[in-house]
Amino acid sequence: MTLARYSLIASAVLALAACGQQQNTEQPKQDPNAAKPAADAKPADAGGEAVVKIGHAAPLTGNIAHLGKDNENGARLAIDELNAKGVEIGGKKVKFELLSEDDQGDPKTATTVAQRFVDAKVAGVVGHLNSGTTIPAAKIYSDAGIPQISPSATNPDYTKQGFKTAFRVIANDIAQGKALGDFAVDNLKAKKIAIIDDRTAYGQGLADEFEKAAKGKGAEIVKREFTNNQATDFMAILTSIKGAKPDVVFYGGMDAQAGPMAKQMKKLGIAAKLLGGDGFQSGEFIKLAGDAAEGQFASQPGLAKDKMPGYADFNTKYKAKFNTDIQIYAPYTYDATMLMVEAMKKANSTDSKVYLPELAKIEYSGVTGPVKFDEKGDVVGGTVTVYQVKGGKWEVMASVGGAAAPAAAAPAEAKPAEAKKEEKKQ
Amino acid sequence: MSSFDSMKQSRTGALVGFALMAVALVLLPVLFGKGLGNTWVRNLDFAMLYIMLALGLNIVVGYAGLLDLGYIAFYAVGAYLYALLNSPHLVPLLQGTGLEWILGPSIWIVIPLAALVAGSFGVMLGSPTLKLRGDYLAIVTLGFGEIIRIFMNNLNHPVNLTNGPRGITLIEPITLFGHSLGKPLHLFGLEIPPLYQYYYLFLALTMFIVFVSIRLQDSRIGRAWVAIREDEIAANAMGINTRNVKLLAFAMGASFGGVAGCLFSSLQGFISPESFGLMESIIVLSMVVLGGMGHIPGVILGAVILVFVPEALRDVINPLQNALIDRKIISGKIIDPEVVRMLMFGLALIFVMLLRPEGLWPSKRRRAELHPKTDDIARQEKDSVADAERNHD
Amino acid sequence: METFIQQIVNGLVMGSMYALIALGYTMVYGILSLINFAHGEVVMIGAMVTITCINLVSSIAPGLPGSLVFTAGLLMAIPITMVLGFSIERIAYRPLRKAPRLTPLITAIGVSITLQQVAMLIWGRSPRSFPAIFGEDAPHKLFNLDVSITNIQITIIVLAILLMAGLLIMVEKTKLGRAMRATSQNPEVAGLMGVNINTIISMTFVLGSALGAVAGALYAANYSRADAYIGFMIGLKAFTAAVLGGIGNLAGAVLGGIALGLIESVGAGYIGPLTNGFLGSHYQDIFAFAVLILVLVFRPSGLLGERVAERA
Amino acid sequence: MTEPLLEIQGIHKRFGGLHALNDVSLSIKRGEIYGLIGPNGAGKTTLFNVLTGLYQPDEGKFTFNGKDLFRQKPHVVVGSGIARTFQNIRLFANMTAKENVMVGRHVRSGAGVFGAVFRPPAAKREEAAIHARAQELLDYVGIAARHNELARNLSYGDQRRLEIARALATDPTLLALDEPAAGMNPKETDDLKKLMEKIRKDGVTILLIEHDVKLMMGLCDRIAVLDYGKKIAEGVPEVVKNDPRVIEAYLGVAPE
Repeated sequence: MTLARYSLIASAVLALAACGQQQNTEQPKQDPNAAKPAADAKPADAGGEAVVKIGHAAPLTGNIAHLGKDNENGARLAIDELNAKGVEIGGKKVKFELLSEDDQGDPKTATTVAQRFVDAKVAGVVGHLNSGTTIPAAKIYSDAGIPQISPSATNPDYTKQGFKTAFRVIANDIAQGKALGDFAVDNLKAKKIAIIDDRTAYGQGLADEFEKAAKGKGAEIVKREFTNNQATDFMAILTSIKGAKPDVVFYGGMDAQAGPMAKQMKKLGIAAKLLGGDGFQSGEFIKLAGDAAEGQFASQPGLAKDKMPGYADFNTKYKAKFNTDIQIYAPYTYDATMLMVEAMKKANSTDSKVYLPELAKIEYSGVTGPVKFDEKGDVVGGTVTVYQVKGGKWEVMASVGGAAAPAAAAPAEAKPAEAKKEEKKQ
Repeated sequence: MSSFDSMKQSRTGALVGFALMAVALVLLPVLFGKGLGNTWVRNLDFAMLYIMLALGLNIVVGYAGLLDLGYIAFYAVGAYLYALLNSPHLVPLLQGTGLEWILGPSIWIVIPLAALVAGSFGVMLGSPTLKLRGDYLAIVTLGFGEIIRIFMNNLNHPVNLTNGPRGITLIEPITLFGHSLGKPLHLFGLEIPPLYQYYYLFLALTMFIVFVSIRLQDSRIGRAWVAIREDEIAANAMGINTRNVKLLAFAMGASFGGVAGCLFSSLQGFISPESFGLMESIIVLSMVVLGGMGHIPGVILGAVILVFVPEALRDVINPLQNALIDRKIISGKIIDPEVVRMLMFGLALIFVMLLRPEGLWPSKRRRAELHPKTDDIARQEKDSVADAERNHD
Repeated sequence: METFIQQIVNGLVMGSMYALIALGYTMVYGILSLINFAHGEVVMIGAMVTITCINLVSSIAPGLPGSLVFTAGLLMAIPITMVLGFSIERIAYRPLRKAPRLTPLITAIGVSITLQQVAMLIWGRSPRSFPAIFGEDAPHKLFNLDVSITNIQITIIVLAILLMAGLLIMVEKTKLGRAMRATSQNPEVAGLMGVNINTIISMTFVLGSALGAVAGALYAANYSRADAYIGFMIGLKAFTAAVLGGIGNLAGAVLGGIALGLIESVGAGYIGPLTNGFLGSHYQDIFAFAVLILVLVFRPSGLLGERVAERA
Repeated sequence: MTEPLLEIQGIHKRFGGLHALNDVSLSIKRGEIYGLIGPNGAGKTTLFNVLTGLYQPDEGKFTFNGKDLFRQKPHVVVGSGIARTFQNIRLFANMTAKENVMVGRHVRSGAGVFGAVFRPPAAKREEAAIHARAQELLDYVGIAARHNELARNLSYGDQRRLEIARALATDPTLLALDEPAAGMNPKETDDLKKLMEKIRKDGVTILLIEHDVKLMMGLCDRIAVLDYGKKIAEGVPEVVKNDPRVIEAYLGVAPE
């Protein structure tokens, strides 16, 4: 018994020692005052080059690991290109290094990861993927004065916390919900709408914004129902929706639910179209819904890919490098990384204190289109593209909002994306 | 008898031991911070939180023998209580009600309040259910835990109390003697960063909870809990009001959870219902079971292992796998460390129960109990169950 | 009115599946007084294996009729879950039969988590879609009303009734059934009378798992998907159904399953209007828990729970 | 004539179809040793459980020491001064002998969580008194030397004694013993008898169930006989012994 106890302690100590070592090789030892702005870190000299670290965080494990990896690839592509081209900042050649961490899509883990970046004295962070992780991590970056650009967190609260360091290059839920609301009323001529959400931060946020927009346009919300992100049976709520005879059913949630939902609507003989956000604008939805997918609508923030200014080029480079297809947000992480470095160049410093003001007022033309931040850190301008399933494939239907929409009273709109896929299921 | 008794036998030895331990605990974050980075100081903070949780659950499961699968609900109650009182979230709701004064209370009020409120939830949950037999109790507490989570996820309507799934942001750090733990503290020419301050605060509260646990264990109440666990019918027949004493265990355990929740909320600055799922309850249960039910040092060990090992694994597994993938040594689907981690919890529960039900570091009593030389226990339990059933019909 | 009838139909379909799964819980509980927490995961494995097998069969022999392919999938899934159920009992519960009650309950939770994670290792975390072997599952109109029911849903109800009737007959009429009843009444006496208790307990797990596999397969077919997470919630609800009907009582499990399906369906449909919008369908999952708690607190023997009282 | 210490009237207890106690009345006087005998299944233990609150009787009256204890919970019954032992020993097997007795003091002490944690002087005194009293009682029943053994490891006879000590720790006015001599050898039985006499001498009334008729006859002041849930006789041992109904009950059911 005692023996077991000791060997256990011993192995724990070994494990600790092992990771201590590992970390030491990867990063300079640091003083305990890690809460000091990482900007204090002077770029280490590496053979005449200054090494600047940029952090990237996303769930690299779990049910949306594929999206996380995609994000990481986007950032990696940007870093490699920058290094290949050679960037000079403050009169010195700079070599960028990407530190990628797995936040597991879990709020608590995200703060641990954020702390690791602060420890490692990164100059900036691209991430996180989910809103639930981006929000708590933002506090740590803000305390340390490290700029953070999320490629995919769409919860409006992220930029509402008042942190000077928080930015995103994607339209938030307000923008997408509004665009979808406009689309439902203007394009689909819906008068009676039923709304379902999956009680996740993403689904609920999107559905609330959609409801506001649709009501603003004069549509009637005939039912508001709810499910959860692990449910498969929607018969009860769909039956009560059926009784209300809506023209359109809006679902704020992910493809894993939207697919069966479309099927069950068909089983119940509900003729109304299903409409939703980027949560189910995916191949998975078509797979799960089968025939029932036909004719349903979902949006993706941003321009249609073929309308993105640099998409074709980016796509080629991405495929060549990673030998896989782009999932969703890689262009956004790519842009986020590029424009962060752009700000450093403009400020002529990799010190986050110095380049942060430049970042806030940057105007950058990226793969996903022009990027500019408003005073809160949200991206200005942009579009939401609505797709429809036709012949088993998503086809572009319309681009709403942003520059395309004169009625954009909403702060901007945006760029694609969204992220949400959220929640680690348990 | 508890292993703490052996300490009493040599007072000086114990004092020296305590002093060494105290110094080690004070220096620990410095060692971790210098050697491994502040991330590990943060991990230390979390270890303290989980120790508090595990000790709270230990009172319920370890001492009183009641399997509570919804324990994390009390953690959530504490966390939400702190968050609501220390964030701007309630401001619009309270405007004009004359109740604004409840916001931003002192930590001296909010922590006891969290203990009290969580404890009341414990009583609320326990009073209708405690007469149920062990396995029913387990599943009912599980249900209660989920109900509380579902309510937190949905109480943004009709009154926005919890902000629903989007959680509560901008939670203020704890302020102690006019100093906010969110800012570095300058003391005797040393600068103590927030994470360290949190560690010392958490350590102090953990110590207090350990102290309370030890004191309870060696008391009239603690003996009553053990007696109930051993044989509820006999305990009742010896004059113990089993219902009240069990409720007390629920309340005490819950109040520890409430305190931990408070601290979690303050450290994170953001909470949302997804942090309080069933899996968290099971993780805390795993800590108690792995370490040794009913034995304070064991439970602490269990919590420390289950906080640190996954963190250490992430330092090893992820980079390793990523390196292998990058070099195209392996490809395609890789083993997901998150799955490995959960698998670890699952297997730990099974194999600890099968091979070493008393846990890694058991109390002497548990060891005796779980390796019976005869079938006495099983027989007695059966009798007591039969009696209880009859009695409750 | 049509809406209400539709809700009843929905409830019956869901309830039939709960009932099949609840039988597994109730049989094990009747004999061992153990909540087999892992039963939900057995159902999930049954669903996943069925999907895999159907894909396999479809790729080897395309063009077979849907019902044949489905049967083939079931015939693979059932033995696999039987072996699984048998092993769970052997490995995780049998060694603990004399341990304090808490112990097997904790291993049961461990088994549940482990199976879920193993399923994720095998099938990944994303949902698997159920192949479209039945072609278009077009809804029929019921009684000429605007109430729909599909072939799969009809199959679910019919198959569930057949299986449940078969089980009840088996337990009442066969030698194995008598031995099971005897063991559940009093294992010691049953042992003295020459019943091999271990065999009976194993058989109970095997039978329950087979029913679970069928339920899992039907579930996957009905919702055209399954993933590693489905087992937990459906297991919990089926357990609730078993408790509602009176745990240990087979007919009770069936009744409880159907009752719970109806409560959930009607509840989710009408809670909004009934509470004037204060509560909505987001509280759908609470019904099961609320029923569970209320039954356990006020009528622990359930609707038909004679047996618990007798056993005391 | 003094008030009876314990009095029950017309007690009924049914389990489903089984009428386990049928209109049982009896009264126990202060200071006596009162025996309860009857063939197997006569309802002795059921009555015992009713008297100690473990079973709730269906109807009847139950007063003890001037208090109404009808359908009271066991801990209330204990608090009123009735303590019991169990036929199949039910000690807290993994607590030490002394801890077992200390648990018995629960009902006569009051420290709560605050007292336990902060140990104010009053709580300290109480705890010390609990320790002292527990040790004293172990000594009283003659197992003081084994105070630190786990109850499970005690010999059978010592476990019986420990159960008595634990019951005495509740300061009972009436001590109810359920077959305390079961499984004991003659020497142990004899010791037990002496112990019971000592307890009675110290002012505790005793209610006793026992199969050992010889022991009962020699020890009890009065005896009641139960058969099929009914009291068929009551009185001093000599009278009961010769009661034809008693003889019939015993011979008819279980000739000894």
